[in-house]
Amino acid sequence: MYAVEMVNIVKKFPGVLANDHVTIRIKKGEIHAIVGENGAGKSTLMNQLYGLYHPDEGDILINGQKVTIKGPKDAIKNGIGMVHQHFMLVDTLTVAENIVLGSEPVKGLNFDIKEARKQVKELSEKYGLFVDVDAKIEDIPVGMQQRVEILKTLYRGANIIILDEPTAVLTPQEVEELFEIMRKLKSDEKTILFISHKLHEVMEISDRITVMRLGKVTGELETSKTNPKEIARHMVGRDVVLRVEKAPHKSKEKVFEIKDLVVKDNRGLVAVNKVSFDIRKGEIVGIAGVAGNGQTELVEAITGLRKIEDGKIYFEGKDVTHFTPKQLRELGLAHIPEDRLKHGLIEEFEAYYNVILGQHYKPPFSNGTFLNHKEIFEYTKNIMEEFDVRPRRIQHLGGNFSGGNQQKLVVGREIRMNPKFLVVAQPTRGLDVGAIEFIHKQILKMREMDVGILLISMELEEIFSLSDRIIVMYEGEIMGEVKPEETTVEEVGLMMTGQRLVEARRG
Amino acid sequence: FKAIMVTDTGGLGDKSFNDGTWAGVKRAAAELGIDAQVIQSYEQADYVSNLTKAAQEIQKEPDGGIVYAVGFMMTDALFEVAQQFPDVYFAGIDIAPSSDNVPPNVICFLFKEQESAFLVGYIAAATTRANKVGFIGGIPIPPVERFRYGFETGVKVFNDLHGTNVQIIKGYTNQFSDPKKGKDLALSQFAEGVDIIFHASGACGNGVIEAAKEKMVSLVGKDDLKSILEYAFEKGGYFAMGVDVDQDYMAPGVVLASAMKGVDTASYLGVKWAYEGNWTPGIHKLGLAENGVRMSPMKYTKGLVENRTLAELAYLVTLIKKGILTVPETEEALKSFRTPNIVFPF
Amino acid sequence: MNKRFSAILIPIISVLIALAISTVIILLIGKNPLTAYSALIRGSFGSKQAIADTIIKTTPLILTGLAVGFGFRAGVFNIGAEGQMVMGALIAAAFAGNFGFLPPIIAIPLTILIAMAVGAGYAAIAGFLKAKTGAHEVVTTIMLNWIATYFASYMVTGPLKVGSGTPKSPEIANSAQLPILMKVGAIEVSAGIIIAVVAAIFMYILLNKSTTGYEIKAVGFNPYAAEYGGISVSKNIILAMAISGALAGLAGATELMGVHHRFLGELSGGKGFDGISIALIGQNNPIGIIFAALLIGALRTGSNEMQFVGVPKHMVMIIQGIVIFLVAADRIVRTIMIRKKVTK
Amino acid sequence: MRVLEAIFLVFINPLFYKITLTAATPLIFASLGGVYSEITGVVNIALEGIMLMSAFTSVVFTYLSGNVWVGVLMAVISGLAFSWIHAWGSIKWAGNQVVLGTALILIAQGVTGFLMEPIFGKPGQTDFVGKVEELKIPGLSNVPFFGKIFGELSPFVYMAFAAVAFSWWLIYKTKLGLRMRAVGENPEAADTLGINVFGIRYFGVLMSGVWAGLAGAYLSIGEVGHFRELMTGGRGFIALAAMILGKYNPVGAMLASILFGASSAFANQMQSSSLIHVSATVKPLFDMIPFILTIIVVAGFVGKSRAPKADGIPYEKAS
Ligand SMILES: Nc1ncnc2c1ncn2[C@@H]1O[C@H](COP(=O)(O)OP(=O)(O)OP(=O)(O)O)[C@@H](O)[C@H]1O
Ligand SMILES: Nc1ncnc2c1ncn2[C@@H]1O[C@H](COP(=O)(O)OP(=O)(O)OP(=O)(O)O)[C@@H](O)[C@H]1O
Ligand SMILES: [Mg+2]
Ligand SMILES: [Mg+2]
Repeated sequence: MYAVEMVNIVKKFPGVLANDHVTIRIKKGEIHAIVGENGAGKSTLMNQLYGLYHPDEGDILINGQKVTIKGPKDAIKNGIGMVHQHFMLVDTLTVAENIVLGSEPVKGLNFDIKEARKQVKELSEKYGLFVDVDAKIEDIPVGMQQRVEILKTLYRGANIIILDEPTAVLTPQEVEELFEIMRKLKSDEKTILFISHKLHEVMEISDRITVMRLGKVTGELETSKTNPKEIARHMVGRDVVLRVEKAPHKSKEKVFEIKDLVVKDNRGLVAVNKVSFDIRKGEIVGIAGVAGNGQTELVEAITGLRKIEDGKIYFEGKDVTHFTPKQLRELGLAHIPEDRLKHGLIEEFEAYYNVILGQHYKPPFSNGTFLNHKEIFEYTKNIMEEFDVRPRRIQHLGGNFSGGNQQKLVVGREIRMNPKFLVVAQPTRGLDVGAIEFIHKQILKMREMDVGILLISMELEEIFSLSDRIIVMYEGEIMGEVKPEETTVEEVGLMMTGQRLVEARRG
Repeated sequence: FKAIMVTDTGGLGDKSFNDGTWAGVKRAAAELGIDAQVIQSYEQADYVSNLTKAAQEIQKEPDGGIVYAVGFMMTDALFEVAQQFPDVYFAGIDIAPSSDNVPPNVICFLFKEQESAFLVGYIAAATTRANKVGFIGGIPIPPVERFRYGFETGVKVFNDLHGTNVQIIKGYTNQFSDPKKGKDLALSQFAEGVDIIFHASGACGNGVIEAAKEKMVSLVGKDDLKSILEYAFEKGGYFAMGVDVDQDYMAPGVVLASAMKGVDTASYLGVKWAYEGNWTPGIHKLGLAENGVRMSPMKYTKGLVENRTLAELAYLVTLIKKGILTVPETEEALKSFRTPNIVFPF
Repeated sequence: MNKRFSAILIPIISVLIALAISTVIILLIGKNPLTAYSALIRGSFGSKQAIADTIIKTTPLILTGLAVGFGFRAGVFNIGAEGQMVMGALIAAAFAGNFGFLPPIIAIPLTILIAMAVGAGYAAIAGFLKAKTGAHEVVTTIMLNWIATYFASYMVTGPLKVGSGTPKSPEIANSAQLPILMKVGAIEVSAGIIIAVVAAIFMYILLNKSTTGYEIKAVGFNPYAAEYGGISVSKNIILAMAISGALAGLAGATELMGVHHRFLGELSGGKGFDGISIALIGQNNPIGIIFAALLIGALRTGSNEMQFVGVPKHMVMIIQGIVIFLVAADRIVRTIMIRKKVTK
Repeated sequence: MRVLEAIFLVFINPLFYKITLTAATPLIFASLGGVYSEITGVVNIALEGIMLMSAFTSVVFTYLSGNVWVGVLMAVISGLAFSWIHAWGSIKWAGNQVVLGTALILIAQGVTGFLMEPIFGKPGQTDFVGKVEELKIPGLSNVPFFGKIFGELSPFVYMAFAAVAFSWWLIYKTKLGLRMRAVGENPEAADTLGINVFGIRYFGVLMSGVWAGLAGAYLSIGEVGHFRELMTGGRGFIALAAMILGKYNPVGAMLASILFGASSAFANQMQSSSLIHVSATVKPLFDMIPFILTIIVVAGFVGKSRAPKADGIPYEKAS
């Protein structure tokens, strides 16, 4: 018995065949993973199941019955719920309001907020999905936002739940929690469609796997009978190196140092509390930590985007504490930001203007007054070539690139600045394995070139495989500093939850 | 023969010089059996081109015609265009040339607004029981200001002749088209203790009149002419004074009097003179003596004013007509104005 | 459909639809639509005089359109072009009255410069408040418009008043008046139109070729990314408002120096507001703005001619309104065009 | 210090408060209209035009029927109809909302001017056609001070405040209000929950027509009893500012409107004060007070007012 069957689905976008006769069958009560490169057509397929897009050809069957899904309303009626790749939450409303939105409990003429809170609380307890019902979405961390999204589907009584890349923004702990929830849902007879780029997650949680590539299904696998290597080959069409090799770090010369740094967050609370560390030439220092423990503020302070309350920052020995982003860039700082749409890119700018952001006023791109478009175009072509940005069109608008390609554009821009010091935050969020491999290689190349690198990532795997030293942050403070080869994921994990290194070592 | 009138941006429906001019032109046209047409201006930049087009239309007529430029805003445009078309008659209403040598094809009609305003000022001073009267102007442009000079002079003369101390509160709406603004300003003046307000503020004045009516009706408790007049006779009340035309009809019993301006008379005369070839170019200032301005007949409210006051007023009118009493026309003249020695013959 | 092609076609079809709608109204008031429309065309392009009129009306509209359009490109909604235009012209008039001793080569640029500087400064108030306190520029510029109106009214009925007629400032010195390109009777077309076109070219270069334009656009599109890229957000917001205000001030200057030769109470006459629709019809593109201004300018000029055949001026406001409406909701027009094609 | 004395006298004068209320009333209605439209994500710069249309219709129908309440009703209906055009252009056809708004203002000015002659036989302004009577509260008028303020007030004033209370309830306490706010902030999210984004936006814009319609009716048959071309005098724009100043919240918009009403009442009262003697030419400067005050308030005390995230952006469904 299949809960969902999508048969011979074809979906075209102008110039793109996003789904090319895709057939996928999901058994009732299973966790079914869908994997594939960026742009393979996974989200498009799911959006059709949820009624956001309409297939050009093909049929959708729910519990064996052929259905037409005209819009989300129909999907909800058919017991389908979806957690979108980009969250669909109303920032200014509370958690409870977001969850009940569209099928609100009422009392007389009034919206019954009490009842809403009660129901949400019950549901949240039943599935162990902890949320703060009265908090506004804009004030809660992404992990909780994710739980809100899941609660939204449960509140509507969904039996078929689509999770489109739910783990891309979660910490390992949160991923574990999510899996716990998914198992609970599964034991509750719910069917789950799970999209992820992380093969180990897929291996851990799914029952079956559908692999997509270039709009087509390239493989249907039983999880228990396959391995990551095989999946990756189906996805990318070649073997992928998932482990990186690097020579040990040697240099002793400090390139960057912060001392007793204090920074506040948007609400005016201390987010970074007396943090000190340094970074040497050709060294990658990784900062591990659960999101919301001051990493974002730390990066913003270091790169001149946030006011520094107290403490000092030195760049090659020079005090740069209150420097503007421009001054810091002049000295040789580059920054791959965690939120590429907020800081990294100007969506309305063409690729060629995005590529010069930060150096736009300097030769050869400008003579101080006028831009030199010839140089800019040439430069952009080179970067797109070197970093394999697709489509290879310099006039393509920043916002129209896929996420992976946006990231490549930003990485290319910052690396080609020839920095002395590089701040890299969440560099591979939402990217497929091929792209991750590529970006990791680029970061290591910078290390070879003696650039000091600060890496912030919630992916412990990424931190472990790239860093020379690992610093763990918790509630704005440093819990300890370790070398990857001298520690374990468990130890770092303990520090991420607030135990100091000594305590963690003690067990 | 044809008469074409070009309005200023206020356009028809201003209940003031545009409407008045058009009424006079139409009357003349009907009497003389000629064509009359009106062109409304959308913005300042239209004046020159509309006047030019009008003059060109006239040139097409075998026996010529006259172009009217209405409103002080068109001063410059009128003289520029008139020079280009010496064979076309031009008449300016409320237009004061900057120099005295007006081209031979141009007549400018100006009004001695101050003279009619003097009369209503005198009535106001005689009628107020609060010893405070108000003036509300639109934008302080010359005609508005002339109304004020006259009103202030009327009050002053009454004070001087009768030993009273009636004060004047003055305000401006700074525009002519928002009745609510006029109403709010009038209510503010009433709140300051004023009981009669004279307005020279275009459509804002509708609001002034409405404010007076509202206050009055609330005092009287009834909204019919008889009750209002009975109450007012006994205890006074709140009044407005109209401008340009007889505004009695807007709130019978509440509009005490109006300072009227005979724009239609002027425009009527202009067409007639041009048609009959009886053309005297230059500036024509029309005052009480020329029947260019007057006070409304006070159809409803005459009974509220003492007979003696009306008689005094009639006498003052003769003094003004004879030129014995000159109502100030400028701020300076107002400042230096001293009430002459007037002895009423009764 | 070709993008450039439809950018031209849509306004044209919008005009045709608007005319179709107003045909009904004209018939209802018992006039002949054909006479009315031939008057409209005759009045806007039919003679030397008509063309002169159209140019005169188009000039300030181009400049206010550029002012608002520049603001939009920089992410600010400058609803205050009206006030900036008034202030620029007013202060320039106050100075230029005394420029008789200067030769035109100095007096003209100087007067322009004053108007632009005042417009810029006045707009920069709103820019500064937005950058420093977050005060919304729509609120502040609306307020500044009123302040400018009342201030101007005060100046021309008070300190700057001359003569006994129109509230007006003294005539500016001859040497500060713009040279005349074309004279048809009393109608004088000044070099203002050249200034407007140059301003459009300037805006094009500034926005598309210069580093400053790059920074201003970056801030307008995404202030966070701009800041990240080392661009000062508050400096550029103020600068963008100032440039927008300078263009509005320039509109005041051309009206002052090329048309009225003195400051008059109604000098702006809503042209600052017209700038909003012109900017958006022209898609905030300098060349587009020139044509949008020409469209509105021609409609207004033609409307005066329509009055000679008995169609009141309000009719033209309605036509203009419908045209602007249809250009804004261009999909209506596109849908109609596609349907036409299908049925063919 | 005569000026201080004059200011003091203004504040103890009950009529100052009454004029404040009546000056604020049209702004409250209109800014409320703005709130409804903009929280659902549609910029409504057309308020000025809607008000003008309704001011006109209410006078026309009062004139034709002889009953002011018919006029009020028709003002609301014409507000609905006129805002429907805005909704149609900006929601159905995804047009640029700001341009559509300016177009509608122009159309309103044209249509009202154009219809004067055929309906009333003369252009410019109508005669007095009738006015909504003030509400007299019997005992109240004898109460010192407050009696002077509330003893006789136009029912519109009470309606305005009732409308604010109603709107606050509707927007923050009902399911519809929740959906309105959701749609203005994130229409995609609302759409994925099966909410009819277009429907909600239509509702918001149409309601803005209702309120702006009442604002227009108040200006004509509520206050002066006749219609005059362009009689709204830019209040639509001031209401827009009040809405932003009030942070897109009905209560905030009301407070901003009152601030504005109070400062213009203050300016009027000061220019009418017999204690301070200023020359006539300086009087225009008094009219700047409300605008300067507003700038000071918005810059000094209010700070950032955040528009709903999707405000002004047409929502387009994917296919
Ligand atoms: N509005 C648009 N106009 C033109 N091209 C677009 C548009 N939107 C998306 N694209 C194109 O679609 C492709 C992918 O878009 P999308 O954001 O769906 O990527 P994706 O497949 O999710 O990839 P990733 O995971 O890397 O983000 C890109 O090649 C982009 O150029
Ligand atoms: N709205 C759109 N307009 C045009 N093209 C689109 C649109 N959405 C998706 N596409 C195209 O469809 C392709 C499939 O995109 P889709 O988002 O389904 O990929 P995906 O497999 O979900 O990728 P990712 O892993 O990055 O999420 C993209 O490459 C893009 O070219
Ligand atoms: Mg996807
Ligand atoms: Mg994607």
